[in-house]
Amino acid sequence: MSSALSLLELLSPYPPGWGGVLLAGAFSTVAISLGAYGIGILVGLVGALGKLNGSRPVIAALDLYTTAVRAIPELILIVGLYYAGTDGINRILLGLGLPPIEINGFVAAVSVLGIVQGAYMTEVLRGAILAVPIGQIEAAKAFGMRPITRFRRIVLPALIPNALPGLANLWMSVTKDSALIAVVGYQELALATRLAAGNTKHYFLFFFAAALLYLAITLLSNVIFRALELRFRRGQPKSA
Amino acid sequence: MNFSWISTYWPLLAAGAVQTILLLVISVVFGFVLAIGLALAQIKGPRGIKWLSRCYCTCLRGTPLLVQLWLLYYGVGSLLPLIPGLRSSFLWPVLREGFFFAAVSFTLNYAAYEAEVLRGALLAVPKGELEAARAFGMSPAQVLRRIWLPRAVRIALPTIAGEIVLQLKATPLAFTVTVMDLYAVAYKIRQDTLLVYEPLLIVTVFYVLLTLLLTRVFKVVESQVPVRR
Amino acid sequence: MTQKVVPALLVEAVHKSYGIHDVLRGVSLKAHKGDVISIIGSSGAGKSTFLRCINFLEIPDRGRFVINGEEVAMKVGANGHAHPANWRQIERLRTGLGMVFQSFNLWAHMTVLENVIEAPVHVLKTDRRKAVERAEALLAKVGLYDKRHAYPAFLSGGQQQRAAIARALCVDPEVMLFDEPTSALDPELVGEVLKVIRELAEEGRTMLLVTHEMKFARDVSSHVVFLHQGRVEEAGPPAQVFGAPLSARCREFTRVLSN
Amino acid sequence: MTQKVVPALLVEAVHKSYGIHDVLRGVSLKAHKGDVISIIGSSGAGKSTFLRCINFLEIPDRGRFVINGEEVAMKVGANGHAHPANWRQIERLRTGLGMVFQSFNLWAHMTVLENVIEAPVHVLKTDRRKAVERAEALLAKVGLYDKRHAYPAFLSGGQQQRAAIARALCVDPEVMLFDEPTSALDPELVGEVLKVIRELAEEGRTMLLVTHEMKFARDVSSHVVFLHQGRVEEAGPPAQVFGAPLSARCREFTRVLSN
Amino acid sequence: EVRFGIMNEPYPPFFTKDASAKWVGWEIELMDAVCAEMNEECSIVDMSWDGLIPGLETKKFDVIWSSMSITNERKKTIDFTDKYYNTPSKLIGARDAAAGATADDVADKTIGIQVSTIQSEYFKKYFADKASEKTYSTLDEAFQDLAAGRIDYVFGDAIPLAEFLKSDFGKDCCADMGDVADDPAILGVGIGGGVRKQDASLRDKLNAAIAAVRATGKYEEISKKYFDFDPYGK
Ligand SMILES: Nc1ncnc2c1ncn2[C@@H]1O[C@H](COP(=O)(O)OP(=O)(O)OP(=O)(O)O)[C@@H](O)[C@H]1O
Ligand SMILES: Nc1ncnc2c1ncn2[C@@H]1O[C@H](COP(=O)(O)OP(=O)(O)OP(=O)(O)O)[C@@H](O)[C@H]1O
Ligand SMILES: [Mg+2]
Ligand SMILES: [Mg+2]
Repeated sequence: MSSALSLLELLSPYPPGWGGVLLAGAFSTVAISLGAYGIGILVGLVGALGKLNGSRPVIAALDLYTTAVRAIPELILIVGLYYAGTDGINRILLGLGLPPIEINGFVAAVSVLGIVQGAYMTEVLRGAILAVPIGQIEAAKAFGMRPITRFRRIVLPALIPNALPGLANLWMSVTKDSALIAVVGYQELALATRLAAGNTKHYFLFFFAAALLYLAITLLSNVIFRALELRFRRGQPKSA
Repeated sequence: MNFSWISTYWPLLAAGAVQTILLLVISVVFGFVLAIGLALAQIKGPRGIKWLSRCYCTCLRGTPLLVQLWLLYYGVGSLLPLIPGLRSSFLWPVLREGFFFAAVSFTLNYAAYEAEVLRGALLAVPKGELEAARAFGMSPAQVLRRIWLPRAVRIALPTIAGEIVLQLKATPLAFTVTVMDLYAVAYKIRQDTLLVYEPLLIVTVFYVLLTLLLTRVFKVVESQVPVRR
Repeated sequence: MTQKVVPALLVEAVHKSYGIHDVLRGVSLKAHKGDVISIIGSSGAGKSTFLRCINFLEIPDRGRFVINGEEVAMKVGANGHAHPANWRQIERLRTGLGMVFQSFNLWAHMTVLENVIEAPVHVLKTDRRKAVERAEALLAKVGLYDKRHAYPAFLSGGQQQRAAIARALCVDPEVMLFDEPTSALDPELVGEVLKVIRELAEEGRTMLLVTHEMKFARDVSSHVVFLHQGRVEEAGPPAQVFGAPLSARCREFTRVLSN
Repeated sequence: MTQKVVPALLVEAVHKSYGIHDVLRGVSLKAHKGDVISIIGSSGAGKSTFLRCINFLEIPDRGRFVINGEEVAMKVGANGHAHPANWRQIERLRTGLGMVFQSFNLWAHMTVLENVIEAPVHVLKTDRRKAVERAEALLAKVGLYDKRHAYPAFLSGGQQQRAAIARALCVDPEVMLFDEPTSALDPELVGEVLKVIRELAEEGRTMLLVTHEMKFARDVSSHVVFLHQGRVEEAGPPAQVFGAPLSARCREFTRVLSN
Repeated sequence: EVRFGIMNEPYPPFFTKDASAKWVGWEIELMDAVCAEMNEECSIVDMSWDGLIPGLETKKFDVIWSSMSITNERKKTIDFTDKYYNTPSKLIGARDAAAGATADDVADKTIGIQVSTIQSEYFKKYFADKASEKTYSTLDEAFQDLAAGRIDYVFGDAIPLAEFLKSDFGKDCCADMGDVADDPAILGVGIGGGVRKQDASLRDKLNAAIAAVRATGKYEEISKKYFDFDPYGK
């Protein structure tokens, strides 16, 4: 059908070009990833602190969380939560004589990805906190800093350089994992690419274009991560 | 829950599990070695090498693993037969298989992620301890082997465990180049039977067991050097 | 010693063990406002551990603590060891306790100046400008004004120690805990620190001072405690401890000073 | 000083600056076998930097080095600063240079014993059993035998310092660089270390010793160097430097000792 | 209203979303015709393949209309309508291979087959003793490997295979090896709509509509736009 279109026309942002679809997909990818990443960081911070300072049952629960959630394929989590989960809730609601609710697939997928990210971040942050020299934390305690101040002023800035590489890696993976959201009917960059390629049979063109888009996302995030690292490594001697 | 299909499919499942483990072990072991070089190149290398290594890590982390795998398998792989004599050589049975390409591209990809983790951990080792090692006349290789790396790996252990689990979760991509790993077998079962959860549950149990084993091993390593908290 | 004034610091029968190793085996100490108490003893005797127990960086297994006239509420846990009943109280009391660590423990991600104003600004909520002013004055006093914008990793040992001293002084605490505050300092600077400590004592502040420099201890303190294997082996005014100790072990230990 | 013997250590006109800050401005020093040279000077004078330049942990901007009779090959880089021409040579020479760091720098992932045998076993390729034997003897000497299986993080300051001393002694180096090796030690242990240093000197080893303890410097050294603002301000036998220094700054600095 | 669940991966010429997010393809047009016949409002819910069964079961939509083959194994899980198309199976191979599609022709060779298709079932019954199978998740991947010489044949649905042979890529390398021997028990069942087991009335309505669309000639009219043969099969 579209074999008559030139390569440029194929990539044009207006239909029948597929550029717009790809860009919209890239935008969704970033949106989903940001959402999941944000949730992940919060969960990860709580998880890491819990693992380091929590009571025995808390630590056991968090161990279960990080082991299980990381090991279970995301697909089963999303499908399970979105379909079986909403089904279960609605059955309960029905039993109570209440109207069924509709959980937004986007929200469900982002939460699931966020919870999964959180499990990885828990471990990354735990390691990073353990690498902070204990003396610096003790000094903060000795000056009467409350736990929150202590964390905000001392532990956090000191752990960030240790955690950044791991966190950057997780960001890179979540931008790719967000492809899973297709399961609940959302279209992000990977699916958009397959659509364009499958429709036009220009596989190479569109996979290449998508790779460039992913790379652009990566390069931009790299700039941000490098800047953060440079900032938080100030005070450390240059080369080891 | 319906598990009646297990009796028909268990040989496939077992073979799939072996493929999964093989892919994981190969990519993690070789990837780790490669990662050490990449991380060091970024920390200590001369400018050109530093830049190359950084580019490598950015590109491989920045593009989907699937795309890399395809480039290797369909791109490089389809050029291989053009090399005269290769098709009749003893290597061909290996080079023809998707497994080889999956193993290579997973290794390259894992190395890029792991290099980033190691880079951070190497930088987190107190400088004084490295100086002490140098002051005793250790060669750079010895400093690395005896002090720098062991210290860095201990710092990064929790993150490394996470990266390995992520790698485990990436193995299903090998199916796109015809490797029937455990996940692919489950996929086939699901297609055959239209059961949504049961085949995935088998995969899940296997993944969880593998992860448990991994975290157990890492915990033992981690607890070898006590930390004061 | 039996005045009716409330002691600034009262510590009774502190016990602390790491595993089977009893580091402190019933150490008691009383300090009044303006007292400078030196704690001496051989390496590994438990001096640092004792200081760290006072501000609860180590949780003592047993003991009674009155800090700035306020008793620390303790409760006994399931394992028979005591611990603070209320961490809020500890955090509050700690603001009245300055500490200089044996290993300095400067915050590596902050410059010297930032290190010094950190607690005043973020714990005591002092006005930032005022804190900077005071910090700069203190840094000038310890001869570190030039280095105020340097990060700790780029300082010499003595400079780090001086920064740590300035940091502890800047919160203006009622009780100061010094863990070998002059170990990395040259004799001139030791003299300076001695002067600072005397001034503080005159202002009515209380000081606990772990040191290996006997001469320094003799010159500066109102009272000396000799710790040996986790027990107070000898205590009294410097003249007694250094001049005519009752305990044989103490006599041996302080002999170095006399010859 | 003009004997015909080859000096164990010869350092000439070392310069080192960090950015615009000139830390060493032409420091020279000569040490013969069996010499104990103390380097004194105020905090920040460049003492640690000087020691670190000798084993090239800091690369000096300029200078000439002869270590154990062997001249270090240097070449001048594009920026006008010199650096070693051959790092292999440096590595080899370093095995003959023991160092005790001001901040100890024990390897945190090894027990005390492992720390001590690390260099003998992996650099000098000594038989492991022999190294352990020797290490245990040294640890016993510094009173740390009981703690040989402890990790550094669980040691007191003085214990860490003793471990660092044992580690440096275990490689049996011709030249020892001590950066304030007694800063965290009590007087008795200082006496022990003094004894060890004397023994080593009698064995014909050479020692460079940065210290703030003037009495220690006077008692132990054959020669004293007073560093001031990156220059050698005064040098000579202890009797001269402490008794009748030529430089006014040195007189002022060492006055503390006399009163 | 009847909601149709369609896989969101492109599967031209049967169904795909075009660049303006409009659904197009033979199966879509057929769906419209069936809906018109049933007098129902119809809407499309798109899902990834993994979401289709749970989506059907949790009533996110009512019919799977996504080129799904009817097999006995699958009938245990969901119900199917009557078939609405059934394309023949085809064997293609490298240009220089000897033509022929019997078990002896493919002896000792490797055949690429898409996972869980009727061809895979057929292979098991007729070829498994002599030839070896390589499983692909999509036919496109199998084509690539065929062109690269990693496999000797691809056995699959005639329509995508023919399209591949027509493409620039397939023209040079590969050729039609002919049809395999028919086995109606495996190859004759075809593609149907998937419905929930308890939705018998909907299934009957769909069956009636499919029959009507075929009877009125509407089916032929739609098919002509896409194919030069009758996709309904025998
Ligand atoms: N966290 C710990 N775990 C186990 N043992 C410890 C710990 N901290 C200290 N110790 C041990 O407790 C003893 C007392 O240590 P402490 O630091 O109080 O000694 P110190 O009197 O300050 O000695 P120094 O003068 O060398 O600093 C030492 O033997 C030390 O090894
Ligand atoms: N890495 C560095 N970057 C910048 N300046 C440095 C660095 N290391 C040391 N300095 C500065 O060089 C000067 C000399 O430092 P050095 O450590 O040699 O002093 P020192 O004589 O050993 O003092 P101390 O007795 O306090 O240990 C100090 O002013 C210090 O701030
Ligand atoms: Mg101590
Ligand atoms: Mg120094």
